[in-house]
Amino acid sequence: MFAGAAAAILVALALAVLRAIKGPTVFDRALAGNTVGSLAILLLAVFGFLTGRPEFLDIGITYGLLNLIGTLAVLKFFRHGDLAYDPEEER
Amino acid sequence: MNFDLILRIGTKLILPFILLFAIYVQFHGEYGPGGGFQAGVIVAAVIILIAITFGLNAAKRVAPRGLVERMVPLGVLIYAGTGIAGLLLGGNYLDYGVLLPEPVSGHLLGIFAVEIGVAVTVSSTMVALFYAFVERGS
Amino acid sequence: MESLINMVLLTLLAATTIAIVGQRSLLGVVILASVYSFLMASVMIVLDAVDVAMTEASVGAAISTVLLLGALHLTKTREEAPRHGRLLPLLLCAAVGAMLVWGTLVLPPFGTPDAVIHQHVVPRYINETVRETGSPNIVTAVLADYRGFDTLGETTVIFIAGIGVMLLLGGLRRRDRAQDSAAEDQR
Amino acid sequence: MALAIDVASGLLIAAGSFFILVGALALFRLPDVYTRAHGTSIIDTAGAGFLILGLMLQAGFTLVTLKLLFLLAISFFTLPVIGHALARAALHEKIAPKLAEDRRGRGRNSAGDGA
Repeated sequence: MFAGAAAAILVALALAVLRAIKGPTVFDRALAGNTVGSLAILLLAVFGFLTGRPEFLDIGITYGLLNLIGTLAVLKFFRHGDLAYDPEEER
Repeated sequence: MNFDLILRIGTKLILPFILLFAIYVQFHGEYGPGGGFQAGVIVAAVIILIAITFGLNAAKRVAPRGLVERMVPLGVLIYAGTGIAGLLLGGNYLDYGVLLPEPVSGHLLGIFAVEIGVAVTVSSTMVALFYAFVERGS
Repeated sequence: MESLINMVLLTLLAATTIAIVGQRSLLGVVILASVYSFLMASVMIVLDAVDVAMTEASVGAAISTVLLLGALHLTKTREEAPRHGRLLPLLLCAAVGAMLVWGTLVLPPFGTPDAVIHQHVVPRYINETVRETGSPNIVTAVLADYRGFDTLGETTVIFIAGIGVMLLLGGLRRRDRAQDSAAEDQR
Repeated sequence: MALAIDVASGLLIAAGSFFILVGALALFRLPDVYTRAHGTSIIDTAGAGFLILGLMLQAGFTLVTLKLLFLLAISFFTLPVIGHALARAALHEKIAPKLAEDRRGRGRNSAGDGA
């Protein structure tokens, strides 16, 4: 059961990585990278159950919390060309 | 221009959880995965997320640049001070066994202090690097 | 199953690395680098290196991406085509890689308990850590207690590297200070 | 009872794996960014939700269940935010953007649009 879930997640991971490599625009790459992050979280959880030691979910929580930052940084950099751009200054 | 309303609200919702998780990683590092380095990186990530979502000035209101640049050597001083404390209490340098009457809790206290030092240095260094890059660019 | 997961993850790592090498747009390189760190942390999990996986996750997911973007902010976001031929660097990399692989041939197989490194101090760590330091996580105990000098050196290295980069980048510090104080006065 | 829990968690994990595969296929096959975002959201909601629910059934009432619950809550908080930001940014760039331009010119343009 866990093995099947792990295999499905691995296939999905391969597809997402291929999209991240192919993706024409930077948004495709960011989307695929985000998906790779969430799939890595799921793979981590399933692998913990697969080996019978599901105590290492802290790393998955780290992913889930920090995955936001990298994607947002890429998006903001691409939109404003500057990580310190502040919309408040425009009003 | 109210592009990022959902972004700001979501960030406001998730920020305290990231900080809480950083504290968990810091203090749980002796029993599970984690430790000072990871906790410091996560704390730095909080400041960087504030800077990305709310602008650099908001991040500087949270973590002023002078404070950050003073915290960079502070962590190393905490670490080395732990060793000197062991030296003053009659042990070797970085020998935690003499920090407390019974050695085991002394070792735990030493590991705790050392991890605090590592976390302070790592987080402040990351944030200071971020400030340096961004201010150089703009 | 673990070996299958390992093989798939390492194959994806190789594909990501080749894509990073062939990528011209540096934003794509940054995103692919974050993908690489995700996959690398998963490999670390499969290899039971939990603390390393957590470090890789926390650094690669957020900090390295942000710092690379900050570096891109100071430069162009597109890599120039190389001016000189690629044959010599390729041959050099192939030769160095072949030497490294040849060096790994004499290493003991992965995970053998009777390897030399597992004979010297590792049994004492495994047996005595909880009794001596009271910390169930042997990695933390070794890092912060048994090898405290090394960790002090690493912290000092982080400190020195940060100071160096700040000195390199903050060439205009005094004017920044003036502007900051002016901003403070305005508030 | 244990058998019932096993069957239920197996069904949930199978459904999660199915949705993960479908979402990954959508991410790989669909033509442009927004449709691919749809595939990603399938993975993030249906796939992760069913899979983590099945794992929680397997774990029983332990700390692992709590951590899985945190994981689910975190993914339900952050991933829609990321998807919204992605769609916003992709919409803000009118056409399929090329990365070849100089970044500073792009920064001025977008700031001008924002004002």
